[in-house]
Amino acid sequence: MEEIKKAAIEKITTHFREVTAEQHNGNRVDFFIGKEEIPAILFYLKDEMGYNHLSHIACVDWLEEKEFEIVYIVWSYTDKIKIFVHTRVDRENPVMDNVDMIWRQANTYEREMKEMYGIEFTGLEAPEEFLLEDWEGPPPMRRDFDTEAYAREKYWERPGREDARDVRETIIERTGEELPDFAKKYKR
Amino acid sequence: MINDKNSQKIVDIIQNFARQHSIWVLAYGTGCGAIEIPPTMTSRYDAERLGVRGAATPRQADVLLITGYLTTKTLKRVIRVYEQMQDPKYVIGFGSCTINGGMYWDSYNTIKALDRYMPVDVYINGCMPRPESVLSGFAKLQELIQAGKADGAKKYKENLEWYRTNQKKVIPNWHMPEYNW
Amino acid sequence: MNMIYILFSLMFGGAILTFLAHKVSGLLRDILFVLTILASTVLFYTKIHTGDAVDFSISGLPLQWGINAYGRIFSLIVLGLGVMASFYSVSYMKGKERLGYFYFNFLISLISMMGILMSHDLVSFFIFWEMMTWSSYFIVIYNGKHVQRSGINYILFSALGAYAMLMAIVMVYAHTQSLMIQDMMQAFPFFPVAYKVWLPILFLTAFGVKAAMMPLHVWAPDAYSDSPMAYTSVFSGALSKMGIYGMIIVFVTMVNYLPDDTWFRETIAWLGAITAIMGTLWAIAQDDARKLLAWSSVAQLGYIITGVAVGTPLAMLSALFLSVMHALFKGTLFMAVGAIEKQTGTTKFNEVTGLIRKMPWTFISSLLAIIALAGIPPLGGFVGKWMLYESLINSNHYILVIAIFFASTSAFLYCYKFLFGFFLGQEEKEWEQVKEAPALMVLPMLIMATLLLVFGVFPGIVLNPIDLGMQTLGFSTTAGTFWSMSGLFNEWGNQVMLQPLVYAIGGTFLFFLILLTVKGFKETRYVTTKDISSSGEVPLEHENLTFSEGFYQPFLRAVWPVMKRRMMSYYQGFGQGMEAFFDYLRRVYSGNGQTYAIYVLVFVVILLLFKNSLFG
Amino acid sequence: MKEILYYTWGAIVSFVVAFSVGITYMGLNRKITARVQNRYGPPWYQNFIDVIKLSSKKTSIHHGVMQHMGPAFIMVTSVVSLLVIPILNGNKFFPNLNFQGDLIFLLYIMVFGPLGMALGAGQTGNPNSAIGVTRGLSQMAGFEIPWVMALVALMIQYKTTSIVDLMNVQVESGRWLMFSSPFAFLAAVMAMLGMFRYAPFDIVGAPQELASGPMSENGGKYLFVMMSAGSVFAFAKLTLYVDIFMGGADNLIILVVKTFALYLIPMLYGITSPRYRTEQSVRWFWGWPSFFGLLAILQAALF
Amino acid sequence: MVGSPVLFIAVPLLAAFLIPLLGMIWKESIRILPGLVLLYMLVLAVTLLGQVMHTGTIVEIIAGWKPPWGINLVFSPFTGVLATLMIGMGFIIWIYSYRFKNVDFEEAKKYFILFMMLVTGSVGIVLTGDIFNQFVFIEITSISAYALTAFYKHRDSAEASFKYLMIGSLSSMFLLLAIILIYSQLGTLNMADIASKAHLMKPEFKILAVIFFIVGLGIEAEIFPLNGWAPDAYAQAPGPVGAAFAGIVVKAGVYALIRIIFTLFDVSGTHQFLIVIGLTTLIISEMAAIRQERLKRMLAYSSLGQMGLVLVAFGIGTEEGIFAALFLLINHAIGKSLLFLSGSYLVYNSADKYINETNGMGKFLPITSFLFALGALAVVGMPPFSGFWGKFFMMSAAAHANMLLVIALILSVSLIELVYYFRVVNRIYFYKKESHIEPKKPTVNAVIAMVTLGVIILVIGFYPDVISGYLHQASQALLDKGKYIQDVLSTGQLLTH
Repeated sequence: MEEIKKAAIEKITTHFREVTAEQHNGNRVDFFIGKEEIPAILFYLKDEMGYNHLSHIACVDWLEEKEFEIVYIVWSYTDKIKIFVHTRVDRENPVMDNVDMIWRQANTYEREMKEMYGIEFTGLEAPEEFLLEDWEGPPPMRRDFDTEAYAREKYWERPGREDARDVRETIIERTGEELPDFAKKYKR
Repeated sequence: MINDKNSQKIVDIIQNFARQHSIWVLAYGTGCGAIEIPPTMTSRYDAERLGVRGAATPRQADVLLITGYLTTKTLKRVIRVYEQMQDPKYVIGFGSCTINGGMYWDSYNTIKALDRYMPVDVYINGCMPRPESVLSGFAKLQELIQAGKADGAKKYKENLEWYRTNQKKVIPNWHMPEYNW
Repeated sequence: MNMIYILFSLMFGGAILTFLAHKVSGLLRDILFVLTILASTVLFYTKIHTGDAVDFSISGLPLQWGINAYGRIFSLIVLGLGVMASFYSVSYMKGKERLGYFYFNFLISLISMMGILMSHDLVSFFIFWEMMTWSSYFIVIYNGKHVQRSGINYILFSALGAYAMLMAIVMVYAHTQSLMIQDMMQAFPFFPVAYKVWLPILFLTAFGVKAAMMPLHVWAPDAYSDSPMAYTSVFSGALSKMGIYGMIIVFVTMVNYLPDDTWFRETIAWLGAITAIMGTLWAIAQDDARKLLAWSSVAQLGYIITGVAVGTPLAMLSALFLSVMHALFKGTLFMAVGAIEKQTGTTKFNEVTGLIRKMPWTFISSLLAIIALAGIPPLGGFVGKWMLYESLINSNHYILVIAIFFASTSAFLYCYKFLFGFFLGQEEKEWEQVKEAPALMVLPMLIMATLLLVFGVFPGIVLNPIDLGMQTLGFSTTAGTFWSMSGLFNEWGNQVMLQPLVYAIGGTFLFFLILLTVKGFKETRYVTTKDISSSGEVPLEHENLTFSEGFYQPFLRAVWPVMKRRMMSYYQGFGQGMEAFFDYLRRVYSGNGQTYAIYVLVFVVILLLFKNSLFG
Repeated sequence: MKEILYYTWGAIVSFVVAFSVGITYMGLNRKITARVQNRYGPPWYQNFIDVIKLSSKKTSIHHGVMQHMGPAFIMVTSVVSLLVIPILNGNKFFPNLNFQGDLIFLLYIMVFGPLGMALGAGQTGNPNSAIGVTRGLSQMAGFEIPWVMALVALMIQYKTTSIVDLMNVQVESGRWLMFSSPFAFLAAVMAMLGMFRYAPFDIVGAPQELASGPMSENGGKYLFVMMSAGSVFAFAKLTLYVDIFMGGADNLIILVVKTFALYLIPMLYGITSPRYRTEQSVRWFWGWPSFFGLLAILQAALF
Repeated sequence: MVGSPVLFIAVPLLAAFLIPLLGMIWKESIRILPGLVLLYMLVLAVTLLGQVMHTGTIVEIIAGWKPPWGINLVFSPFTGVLATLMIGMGFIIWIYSYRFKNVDFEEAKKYFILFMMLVTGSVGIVLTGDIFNQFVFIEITSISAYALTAFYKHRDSAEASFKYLMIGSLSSMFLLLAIILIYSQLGTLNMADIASKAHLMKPEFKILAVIFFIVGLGIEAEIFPLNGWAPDAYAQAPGPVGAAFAGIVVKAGVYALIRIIFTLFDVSGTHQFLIVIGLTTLIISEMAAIRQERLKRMLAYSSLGQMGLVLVAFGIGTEEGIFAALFLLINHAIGKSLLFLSGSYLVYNSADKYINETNGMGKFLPITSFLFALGALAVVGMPPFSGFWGKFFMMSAAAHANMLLVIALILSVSLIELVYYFRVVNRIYFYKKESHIEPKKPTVNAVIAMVTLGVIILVIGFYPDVISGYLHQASQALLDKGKYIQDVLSTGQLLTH
């Protein structure tokens, strides 16, 4: 296992210059790479190293750093290794290369990210609205989107729940835990 | 003869009796509530002894059972299904999500009160309501039918404008065919 | 001048005039075309009576034309369908090219069919038979390059049949020194045994080709579906019946006198049953209405062949009755397909859907025809099938009944496919502008569909002439003998017992019609077929949810082992093998002069070597 | 005239009997199914309530004429086949319209209804309906084979195509045909499993996949007519089986007992079975049932 | 009295020599003169034929030498029918080729001279009563045929012509051998005389002579395997010449063969031999025809097959059989000529004359295509066209002679024939035209010629009685050997007028 991981890191780092690798316990290896290199590294992983299963594409909203982090998780059936490829895009103008020519199923994730985070994927084939039908507000999964205010404004509320609170606040109140800084900052 | 007031009454009584004891349910399994329907129907609780029976399509169903939260997207389908059902028809809201939003009260795409958008005859409280509650909900509906008070569909027709306004508020692109009742 | 001459000169003259009029004016051509058929029909039924005949001779061969009661049954089919199809084709063929050619061949084929029915001698029978073949062949290939293959198949098989018939005719001629069919019938019992066996086989090959009997059927589906629909109604309805016409003569006059006719009858009857089964299965597998109906024609002819081969009076009667019915309903159906083709431009089930509200009359006539085809009472098809089953059971053909019944039950599958594929299902935007076909196309269909209903309720109308015709062939009259077996019919099939039944059907039907349709129509509102309960979704305008692709996939999976082997592939293999062999032999002509010179010398040497054995 | 009155009277009585008995059987079916599944189950008259409710429902839409005609077709078929099948042995109140050849007539008239219903289902434009119809027709092509084989075996053994003749044979000899022609009975009963469309042959309705198939667009009155026609039809079929194989019945009680005994076969078989796929179902009918049918024919032809 | 049989030889020969002379005076005369001559011959033939049918055979003595010493011409019903047919065909082909090589005077001159020689030779073969004279006529015909084959000065035509020449000289050789044999045995060259004295010959010599005749004449009559030259010659010769081969030359060859077998010698087994060899020819040629890619070659092979059929019909040997054979002969002459004539217009502008180059011509050349289809139907034997009757009579003759297997074989081969003809007809009418082919409209005279043939096909088809009376007499005349001998040898009376 360790050898395989090492070999994978070795291969990637020799082949791509601007990449940093991070080895985790278990069968996981992380790579951090610039967004221009993403199609190349994914192609390389798939064609040269046999990582032909795309498990997931995830997105993290780093609001403070004004960036979105996009994580591609690929899996090899021969090596039994998960590889996480991280990249960062600018939050103000989030444009990313579309990789659905490598894996057809990437299309689904990308469409979801497009709707939920507002990330533009170049040349993405997205004929209709996907998860959000008739959505008019900002991308709802961005952290600066205030879901409660939106819901209170848009949906009629039965009287008697005006004092309803965010579940996180209730937890903090009960346990006396401190909120992390960013949560404080963007607290309602 | 059939227009005679008294005989009309008798016909009404018979019809109400039949409607009361033959409830064909279209279970719109939206949220987690769908999981409560099988135990209700099968041998443990056996709703069939009340005459409750599943229906395959809205055309055949009497009762629309909304089992949980409704996103705006689902609401659109639910309204379509409801309007495709034939009179007399009833709606049972199931679980607290349909009453006041439940745990989805602050979700950006979930409605919080079903009766703003559709006429609800009976609400079944709980998160989740157990099959006993469901049965009691059916029993309540039967009572209402017997008393002739389960007139949600009538209300819907009378106050269609109001319902439509509410519906259109959450479903901005309203392009549905004119439906039938 | 004899009326029969007048009839034929009228028809020939009409054909030639129609052909010439094409150059002058389209209207004149259409009028001449319809008038020719109408006038000859009127002439035939008013002036020419059963038993009329004329004698003449060509090159010393005495010939005779006339009409007997047996031929008159088939003349009903030919002329009746001819008149209907002529009106229909005037409208159907409007705007197509080479109409003179089409009408000319149409008329020639009608003439030749009448000629076949009116030939009392084998030579004119054969001449008209061949004329029928080539005239129909020229119409089969009318539609252009893509149908040439079916045309060649058709002409090849027809020629095979025709040559078999020619062989049989010269055999008869050599043996009896007479060409009269009557003489042949009388002399047949005294023929040598080899002749007795070979003549029916040769004749049946000829008639089996036209009647699309099992190993000889491969041309039929393609030819039926590739010719213009206006003609296919005649082609499948009337022209194939000429095969039945001949077959009945063969069975009545020849097979009866075979030393042991059981095996012969059984073979042909089973061939008919297999034809019916395979035709039905292949019809189920088709996605094109024309192909479906073509295979269905093959299947229906299979029933008729079985009836003929079994050969009891009742079976014969059922075969003849089914022939008339088949002409009516298959004519109607092909016309309906033609109407749809005319209005929408396609006959594929997966392209056209939901025409019921656009073409209601076409739908009604196809519905009636389909009900008759499926053999559901009270329409005509049932009476024929009922008689067929009765006769099969009475003559101890038990397994045959099952086979026929299987074919007949499976026929529902394609019947429904036809109705559903075109008329029911989702109404599509693409076909929103489709209008009902012109009245000239709808009326013939409606008339024939109505006739189906009439003949189904009063089968005696058809059975009377059939009985007369069968008496001509030497059957004793069937009136009152087996009819009394059944309460369904009285002596003449004009039912007594059926009446309350029909009224019961009609009464309940009307009751529910009033209850549901009239009352329901007032109370209910029409909604489009897009308004269906598909899990709350509304199909978009461009989405077609009609189920038409792979319609009977599970059923076909179940019967696939039977359908795997196709007759056509065997013929193709044979044909290719023969051509390759010919090509090999062709190399005898090497193109080299020296070789040819050697041939000459070798020939001389051989002749010289074998001169004693050759010229001894 | 008097005869016609009798006919009419007999027709009305048979219809009422068939309707009520058929509906009761369906209710009993539900009850028994519930008991087998260790449930209490609905009351036996539950289906009456359902029927009344369906008839009281409003029907406000239609997809075209054929949707109205479809239920009418199947009702007509049920009534006509009920009229043709003799209900009781020689009872003058049920002088049914039987005649020589009525078996063949029945074979055809009995498929007329499903075909009509199929047309009605087709017009609604619901793809599920069409899929259900194709399954139903395929299955029909399957079970008609053993069914016809059984009937042909009887026809050739007793040289008749009339039901009354077959009944008389049994009355005279005192032996039911199910004992004297056991293979025919077996084949016919196996075919009956398909005719009733209970599991494992419920591929037509298949509520889980097809949303009740051909009926998926028909609610309210359409469904009412279909249900009542179905129950009348079921009773008619059972009566036919009783007439042919179980010596008919002298009075209504015996008839009900016999039909119920027969009805238990598809019911119990269905309760304990899952569902076949279409081609499995078709092939099932062409397997053992047809083999028994063949044996029946052999028996009839040879002995 | 329009004239006597000798004019059939004299006039065209004279005309053939006059053509170049008159051509110096008036150029058009080289085209008109052959027509006039042929027209005159046709009138003469028809008149004589009518006369012969009533009064019996006319025997014309040439140069006053009585038979068996002198040369004589026999115009019996049989020879008369054939001669009339040939002259008629010649006339129609003349009409067709009136504008042939319109611009090129020299070429046209050659063509018409050779054509006249061809007709003369063929008619001479049929009419002559002297075996050596017949040989001479065969040479005349052959030589003009060689020249006509090579008429287009292509490589291929030259090759075909050379093959023809080579095989033809073999034919001449064998004929001469046979004649020498006969002369050495019997000391006579007159056919009637030979026929009456044939029994005096030693059997070995007789058989030998028959074999040499069969080979020599078989080459002219195109029997298998002696017909290797024919497809090439037919295919490479100009269209009208092909028609002339099929309609005139082959007929002469067949006549000579039949005359030898039926009249001259009474050798047993020849009839059966004819049937066998005819069937072989028929089967092999039809098989060869089905895969041909070039129109004229296909027609040529079909022509060979038809001649095989005719031989089979002759081989049956009964009066009916000969009648049928004559019927088939006439049908073949008309039908096949029509096919050659119309076919050469269908592929007029194509270099290789491929069949697929006739695609879609039905639209551009309606009349020609229609006539081609008609000819095909007639040749295939579809009723109600002329071919059917020939086939039917042949079949019934065969059936009367109890030759059912022969019928079955012929019918199955007819299927092949049908396939390839209908393929072509389909192409003509229903395929799309090849873009590089420019259709050529037929000239008026060609249309007249083809339409005449078409009309004859229809007339015979609908009313075969027009010719069947003559043919019956002709076939009787052929069979009645004694009468032939008597007619020829006792011509003293005829000399008087």
